[in-house]
Amino acid sequence: MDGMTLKSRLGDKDRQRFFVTFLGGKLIGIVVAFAAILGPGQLILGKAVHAVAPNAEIPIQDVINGQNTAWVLLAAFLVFFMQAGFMMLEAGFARTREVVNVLQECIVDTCLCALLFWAFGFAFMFGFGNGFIGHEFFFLNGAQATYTYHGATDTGVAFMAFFLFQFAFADTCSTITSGAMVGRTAFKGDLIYSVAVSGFIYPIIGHWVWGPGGWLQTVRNGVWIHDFAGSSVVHTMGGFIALAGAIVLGPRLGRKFKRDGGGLPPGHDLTIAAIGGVILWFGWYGFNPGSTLSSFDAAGIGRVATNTTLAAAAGGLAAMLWVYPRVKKWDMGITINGFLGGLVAITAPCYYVNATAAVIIGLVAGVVVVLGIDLIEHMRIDDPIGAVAVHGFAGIWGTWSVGLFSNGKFGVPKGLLWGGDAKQLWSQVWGNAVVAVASFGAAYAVMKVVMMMKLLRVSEDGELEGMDIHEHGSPAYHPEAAYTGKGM
Amino acid sequence: MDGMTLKSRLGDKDRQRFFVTFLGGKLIGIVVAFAAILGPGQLILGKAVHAVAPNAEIPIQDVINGQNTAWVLLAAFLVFFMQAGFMMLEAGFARTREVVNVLQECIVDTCLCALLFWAFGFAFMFGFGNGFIGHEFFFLNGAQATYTYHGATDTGVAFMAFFLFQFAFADTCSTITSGAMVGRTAFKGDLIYSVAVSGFIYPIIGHWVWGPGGWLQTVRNGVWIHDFAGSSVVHTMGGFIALAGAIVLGPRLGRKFKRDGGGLPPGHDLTIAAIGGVILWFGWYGFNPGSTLSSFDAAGIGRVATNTTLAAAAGGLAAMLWVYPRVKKWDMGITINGFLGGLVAITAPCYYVNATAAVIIGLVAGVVVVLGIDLIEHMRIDDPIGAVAVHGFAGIWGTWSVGLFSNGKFGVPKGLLWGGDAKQLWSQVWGNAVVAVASFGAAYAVMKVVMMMKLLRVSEDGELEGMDIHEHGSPAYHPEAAYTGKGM
Amino acid sequence: MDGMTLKSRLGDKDRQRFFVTFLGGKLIGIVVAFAAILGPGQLILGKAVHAVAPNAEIPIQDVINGQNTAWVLLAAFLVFFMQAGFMMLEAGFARTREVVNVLQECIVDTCLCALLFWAFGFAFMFGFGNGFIGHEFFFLNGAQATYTYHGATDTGVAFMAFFLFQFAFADTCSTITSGAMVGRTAFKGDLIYSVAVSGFIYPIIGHWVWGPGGWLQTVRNGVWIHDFAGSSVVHTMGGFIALAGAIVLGPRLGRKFKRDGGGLPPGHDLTIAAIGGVILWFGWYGFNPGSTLSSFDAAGIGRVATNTTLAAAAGGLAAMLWVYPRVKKWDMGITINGFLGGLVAITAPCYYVNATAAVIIGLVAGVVVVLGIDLIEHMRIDDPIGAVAVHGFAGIWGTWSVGLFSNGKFGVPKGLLWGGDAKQLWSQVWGNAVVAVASFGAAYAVMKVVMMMKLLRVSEDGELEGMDIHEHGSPAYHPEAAYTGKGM
Amino acid sequence: MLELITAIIKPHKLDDVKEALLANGVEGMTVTEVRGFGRQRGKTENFRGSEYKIDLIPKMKIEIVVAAETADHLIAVIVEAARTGKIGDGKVWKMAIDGLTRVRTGEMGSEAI
Amino acid sequence: MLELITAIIKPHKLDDVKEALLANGVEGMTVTEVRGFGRQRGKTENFRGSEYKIDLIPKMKIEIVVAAETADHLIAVIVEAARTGKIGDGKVWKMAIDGLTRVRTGEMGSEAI
Amino acid sequence: MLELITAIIKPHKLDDVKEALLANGVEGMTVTEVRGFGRQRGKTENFRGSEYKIDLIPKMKIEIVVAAETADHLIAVIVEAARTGKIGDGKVWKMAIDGLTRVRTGEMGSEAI
Ligand SMILES: Nc1ncnc2c1ncn2[C@@H]1O[C@H](COP(=O)(O)OP(=O)(O)O)[C@@H](O)[C@H]1O
Ligand SMILES: Nc1ncnc2c1ncn2[C@@H]1O[C@H](COP(=O)(O)OP(=O)(O)O)[C@@H](O)[C@H]1O
Ligand SMILES: Nc1ncnc2c1ncn2[C@@H]1O[C@H](COP(=O)(O)OP(=O)(O)O)[C@@H](O)[C@H]1O
Repeated sequence: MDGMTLKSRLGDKDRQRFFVTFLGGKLIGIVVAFAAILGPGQLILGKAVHAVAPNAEIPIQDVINGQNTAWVLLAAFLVFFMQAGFMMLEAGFARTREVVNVLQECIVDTCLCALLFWAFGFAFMFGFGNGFIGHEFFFLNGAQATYTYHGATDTGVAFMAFFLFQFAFADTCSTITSGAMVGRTAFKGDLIYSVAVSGFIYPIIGHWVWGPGGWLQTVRNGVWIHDFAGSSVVHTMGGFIALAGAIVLGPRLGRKFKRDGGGLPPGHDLTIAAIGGVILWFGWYGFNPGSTLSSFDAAGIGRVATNTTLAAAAGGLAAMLWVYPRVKKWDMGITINGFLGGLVAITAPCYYVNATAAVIIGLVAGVVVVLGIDLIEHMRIDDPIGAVAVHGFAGIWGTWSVGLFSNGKFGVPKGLLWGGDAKQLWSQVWGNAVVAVASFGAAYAVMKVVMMMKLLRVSEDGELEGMDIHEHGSPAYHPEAAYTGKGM
Repeated sequence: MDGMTLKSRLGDKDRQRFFVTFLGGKLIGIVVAFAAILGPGQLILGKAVHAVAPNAEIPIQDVINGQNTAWVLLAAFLVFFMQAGFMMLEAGFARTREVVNVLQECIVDTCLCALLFWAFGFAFMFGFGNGFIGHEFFFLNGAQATYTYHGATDTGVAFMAFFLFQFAFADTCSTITSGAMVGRTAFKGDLIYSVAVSGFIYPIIGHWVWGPGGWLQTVRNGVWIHDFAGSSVVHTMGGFIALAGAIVLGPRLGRKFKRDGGGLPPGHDLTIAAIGGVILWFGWYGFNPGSTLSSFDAAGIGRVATNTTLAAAAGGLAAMLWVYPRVKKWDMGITINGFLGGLVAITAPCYYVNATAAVIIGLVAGVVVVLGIDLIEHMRIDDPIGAVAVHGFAGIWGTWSVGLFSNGKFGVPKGLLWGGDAKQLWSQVWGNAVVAVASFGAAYAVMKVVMMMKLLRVSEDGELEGMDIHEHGSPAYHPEAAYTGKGM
Repeated sequence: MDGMTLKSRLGDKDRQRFFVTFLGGKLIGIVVAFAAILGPGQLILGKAVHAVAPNAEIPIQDVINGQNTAWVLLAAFLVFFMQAGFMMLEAGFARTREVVNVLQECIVDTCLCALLFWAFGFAFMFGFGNGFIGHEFFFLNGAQATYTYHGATDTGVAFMAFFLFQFAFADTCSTITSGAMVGRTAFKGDLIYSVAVSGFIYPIIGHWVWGPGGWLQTVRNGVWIHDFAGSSVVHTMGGFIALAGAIVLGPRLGRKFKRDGGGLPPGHDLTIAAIGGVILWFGWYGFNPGSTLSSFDAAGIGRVATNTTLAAAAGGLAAMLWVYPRVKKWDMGITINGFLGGLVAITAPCYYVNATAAVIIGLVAGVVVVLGIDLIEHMRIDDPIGAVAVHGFAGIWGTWSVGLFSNGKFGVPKGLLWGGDAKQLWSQVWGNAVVAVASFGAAYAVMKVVMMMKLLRVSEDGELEGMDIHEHGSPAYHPEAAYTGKGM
Repeated sequence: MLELITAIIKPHKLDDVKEALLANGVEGMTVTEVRGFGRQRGKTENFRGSEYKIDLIPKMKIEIVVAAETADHLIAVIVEAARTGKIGDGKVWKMAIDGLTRVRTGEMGSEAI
Repeated sequence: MLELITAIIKPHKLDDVKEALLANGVEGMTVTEVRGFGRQRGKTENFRGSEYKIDLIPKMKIEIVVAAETADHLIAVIVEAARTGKIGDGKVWKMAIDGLTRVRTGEMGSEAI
Repeated sequence: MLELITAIIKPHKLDDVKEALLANGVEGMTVTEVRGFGRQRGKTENFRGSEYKIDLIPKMKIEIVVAAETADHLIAVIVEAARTGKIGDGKVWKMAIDGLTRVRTGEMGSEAI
């Protein structure tokens, strides 16, 4: 290898993934600058704080752990940032009088979710236990240096970084729910069901698919559901919990449905909603590429990121074009829902499919979202944000699409449409159905109980006055604050 | 240690932070934790999935590829996020009745651009072909592991990550255009010209400067235009396409120009505009530092990021102070345009100059933007966002500034003002002029044709009613949604 | 090389970019793909540009420097993005007539701060000099490849990346100030005091704690204040400068305080404020985890990120629940202030404490913020954003909490509540008090002088008309722009 | 003879009042967002943990130009549709107008309603 | 004698009407954003892929206090400037006012216009 | 007999006027954000480095229904509270109203004020 030019080396396909060799001869020592990894406690010292022993060794594992951890943390930050996107999308699509409520719910759900996931959610989901539930790592006790799926596979990701990434996912699931329940959910009810969703439903059902030893990974002779970043675990689940909530709550007062001569009340601020949508797209770059858990998988993160983009683009265009003949206008709301549907759908297959498949998956998802919104409206369910269609239905489609479009090169057998057999598809359908049914059922029970406790739905007067003033004591906008010392 | 399985190693707490040892004598092997790079298909397994063979080797190239790819992807995400910034800036500077239009154009242009760049834009720009156009990688076919400039230089960046980064750049160029055409462009016309811009004009002209074998790199005896991150390729081009669009469209109805006793109508929401501007600045940290394509170039990315900051800061202050004597007020709109001008200008030279030069380049850019806006207004061209001045004119200045201020240490000869000769400067001027003239010419032709097809400009009635209702069927704001079930 | 201490190695300039050597024995060859690190000047070439010499060596230091630099830069970008968060929070909490003023101040302060920090701020703070002030690196002259705390500890972070990170911190401090001075500060006065804060007060006092050889690191026999990411340096300081400003300015005209039968005027746009708050939380993931200066410290960055999250969550809930009995409403404004308080508090201890401590620190911080706001209101000080309570008081609490909760494993002795002695706590209290008193004193003097020059407070007419029109010539919102060519 | 009826009502009663008026032959109306107080004398909101009193509460103002002879009936219709029986329900008043013109056609008087 | 002229017009006609009034000697006016319907009876918008009907369309309300003798002329001026001939052009009406005061000076009656 | 007093004032004078009216026995009012010009004839703003003239300046419109006998006194109260002596202070006018109803109770006439 010596003596070869860079060019020849790089041009040589067989060597593109070359490994540095240390063949023969004695290697005396490789000295590594440890300074950077000895923690910043020392960084503020005005003097030298330590010396590296001679013959220090290369912490290759540290390079890997550091890089993976940084990648996963940055992805976690992006997923966290999706909260801002959800808040803007939901607030923008809501009516003026329920805006503070939407915002405050998202903020408080995030706070709750963090504490619950720390206390036991993470333990239920990613602790080892049985196929149904984990019971390790309560309050992050017993954590190791890196998360290893109970010794099965070292992610190379520092334990608490892995925790944060998974918290951000849990948080997303709980936020999706609130979107379908906008405008009539009492805040106390929101607190209660959020505890159930973030603390129990999401982590337990999530354990089945993603936890070490979850039962959905062991059924069906090794052909189990593959859900790369959560079309099922996060989105189908979020969407079906949302559906349960919207059904139990019933529609907002005065909400007339399409078949009764009414329709969805328009969002109060489409600027905020559109920016929120784009922030969600941006955050999805943490959601999907971050789910490799490793930036060493360079081809993988590139593929995931590009597939994510193409599906979103295709979904947005498909939804817009699908409704154009109907309304003869270029509807922005549906375009946003469409690209979000594309993002939801590609979330499961993003790692396993090629770009062409990503485009097709996105196109179909855009249409699924439109039809899904129509269906929900037809069923007289009041979902102000479209959470059920965007997350629930596109999540189903996305999970199935793994079985249809997997190109067989990345750990999942070839999909049906690329000439594979239907086994994987059925596993996807089955696994997704389990998730959907279980989450809907559990959420329906929880919501019903909270409803019966008279805590889920705000009083009629409160709803007419508006959630913001009734529950939070303040409208979102005080334009008169322009002129006077206080509210007018 | 050799011969141990990954599992046993990781299960052993005492070794959790193990260092690869190279103890005297022969190094038989370096065991690498491959787990992280084997893809996440396995991560959901409830059992150990593989053991590392003894004698595995260190994939140094993988460290490099992983790190570069992660860097470029994160940069691509930031550049993508600039869409949110552009949307907010453009929407905020627009009038209330054209806000949805602005937002929807940006969203749909992004969707279109992704699909076009995948289908052929990337092939035209970064595929090998001839000096004028590339024709490799249609639909990303024939992609290699990393992008290598046809074997010339391995970027160490996974192919699809490189694609995504370049898509985000293309998207920026197309979004700039829409800014100057706000308020009177029919949506169908927008779709058509966007296909031309994203699919053909940007990638083909871009190929000349950045593509493998582009002709602007070979003229003038090796002293070719250096445009580090796109003052010419993205911004001058975007600005001049915008100029062509604004000229062909003509001004908005009722728009009176300064010399006719009128002036630019004020933006409807400066809060949104200001935040959008800051988001653009933030996104620029992907644009410029990401263009190193490598985080190994630690000094380089630090220098680029700092230069970017200093030029923006100088541009904002310069613009604000330049207009202060005129209006006797601290004008926020011009401050935003000013720092954006600084960012545009530093985009070409950010790698090649030192901090002092960055400050000077920014100061000049701030003034260029103000004078440019005045000039465009004087020419009775209606550019609601200032796209021509900010991107077009500051882009020219930035491209030239490489020839003036390059410090000679980073691959470009010393600039004229630091004692170098004028050769590089002339190459910058020449190359930039080619880009400006070619993009203006091509865009002018396209716009004219679409205009003649009666698709570019909305009807008079539609314009008076407002683009939002006429083209998109909905205003941006529904404050009345506070009070009633539906729109009032 | 073996046997050399880290210090001597890093102090030796000739070796700063050292390559690990493989002396003794035969090194057969490790070929490294240099392409990626040779800068992008070459990337646009259509031909091979260089070949790697045989026997090239592994630049392990480059791997480390590249990774640390990328980490710190990305963190710096996130911290920069906090400007958008601050702008939204401050603008949203302000009254309609002072919104442009708030936004423009943040933008211009950022511009000013960048130029000042480049010119001398960084030199004062991070240059070597004496215990009181540094005087190296004016205009970034004399910069080395990486920042090394005057040779004490090589951060492995490229110099200009370290600069950018620290600039973003300085910028934060200056922005906090403006929050308490909203609505009545003349723009000229803002410019003047900002120069004092960003250029002198912050860097000089910051030098004492974080600069190489700062005096607060040497007092008290080696048990000095530990402030990981700036509860004291950035937040206490920012909060107390803000306090000085608010006191010197006096309240806004017509502002009646609680005990006089009035209260804080409500913010004009809580949507914008809430999103701004969440953006701040997001940006804090740069602030705290970035302060490790290294992503090699995988466990460290994970711990810091998770602690940051838990403290924020606890702070938000605590504040909301604390005020619930009082107002019988779920107050969103206080929830936002509460989680921000949690973030401020955890900033000092985030590296040194475990998750349980983080939750406790956050809970207490949430209450501190509420009581702090009450206290400031009771003292008839008009702080429209709550900067003093959130940054000043929670910053004090956070700094103290290191001495209470440090778990003793990460470079700081065990905290009092975990069974340690009180020495560290007293150092924290003492160091924090020095910072608070010094910054308050210096700022008070500066503000008083500017006030006496009649430049700090806007005229009564200007204040009644509103800062936006009076100082900036434009209101933030032009809804009438919906209907007419120009402003109505 | 024409009268201008002005009604100040609770915002969420707008739909009801509108429908009642349409059902009673009213063919046009103009609506404005206003704020006001009467016996209701404001209410309490809270911001960042403190309560404060707002005097002026959001209301909707409806204006309709009608033939004088239908005015009293329509006022009764409005009052019925807008009433919740709680404080803050609002006021309705009428004033004589001297002339009305439809812009589109130039028609005048009751033709123009 | 003074009259108050109230005109409801299409928003984009505001500039034209304003200029016409200025050209006819009017020295002051007050403008309010309102919503309304008349013969136009609302129109169709769409949101997230579905159409819905909005009854109340944005209009501008112009109020001017003028000397009684110029009122009819000014109404004609407004009607001409505001007319597009399409549905939704609006209405203009006038009412007698009993007294006018300029706040700055305390002048009363037609002095105060 | 009842009168409707309409006052156009500077926005920042709203609090003062409101308090003065309350102090003089007024028990209800309705406030609208409006824009207008009179002698003041607009002013200059700037945007992105250029000045432009705006004709219509933000004002507040206050409407109060009062007993006819108190009207002139209350107009004087408003004028005094709203005056700054600078251009743009606004106008106050009154008109007779033919009937007033309180929605909550259906009371009519001056009972309903
Ligand atoms: N005297 C008045 N003049 C003008 N508007 C009034 C007057 N009194 C009440 N209003 C308007 O009517 C609204 C409702 O009045 P309120 O006194 O609360 O109702 P009620 O006492 O009839 O239950 C107020 O918000 C205000 O806008
Ligand atoms: N009877 C009415 N009373 C009050 N306002 C009315 C009435 N009729 C119409 N308007 C106002 O005039 C506007 C235009 O009326 P419209 O009937 O559409 O115009 P036209 O029929 O004259 O073409 C409406 O939006 C509404 O604000
Ligand atoms: N003739 C008018 N008709 C209706 N409103 C008027 C008239 N003249 C003035 N106004 C209103 O009064 C406000 C203040 O008028 P302006 O002429 O500036 O005050 P003044 O001349 O009394 O100092 C204007 O902004 C406008 O809203």
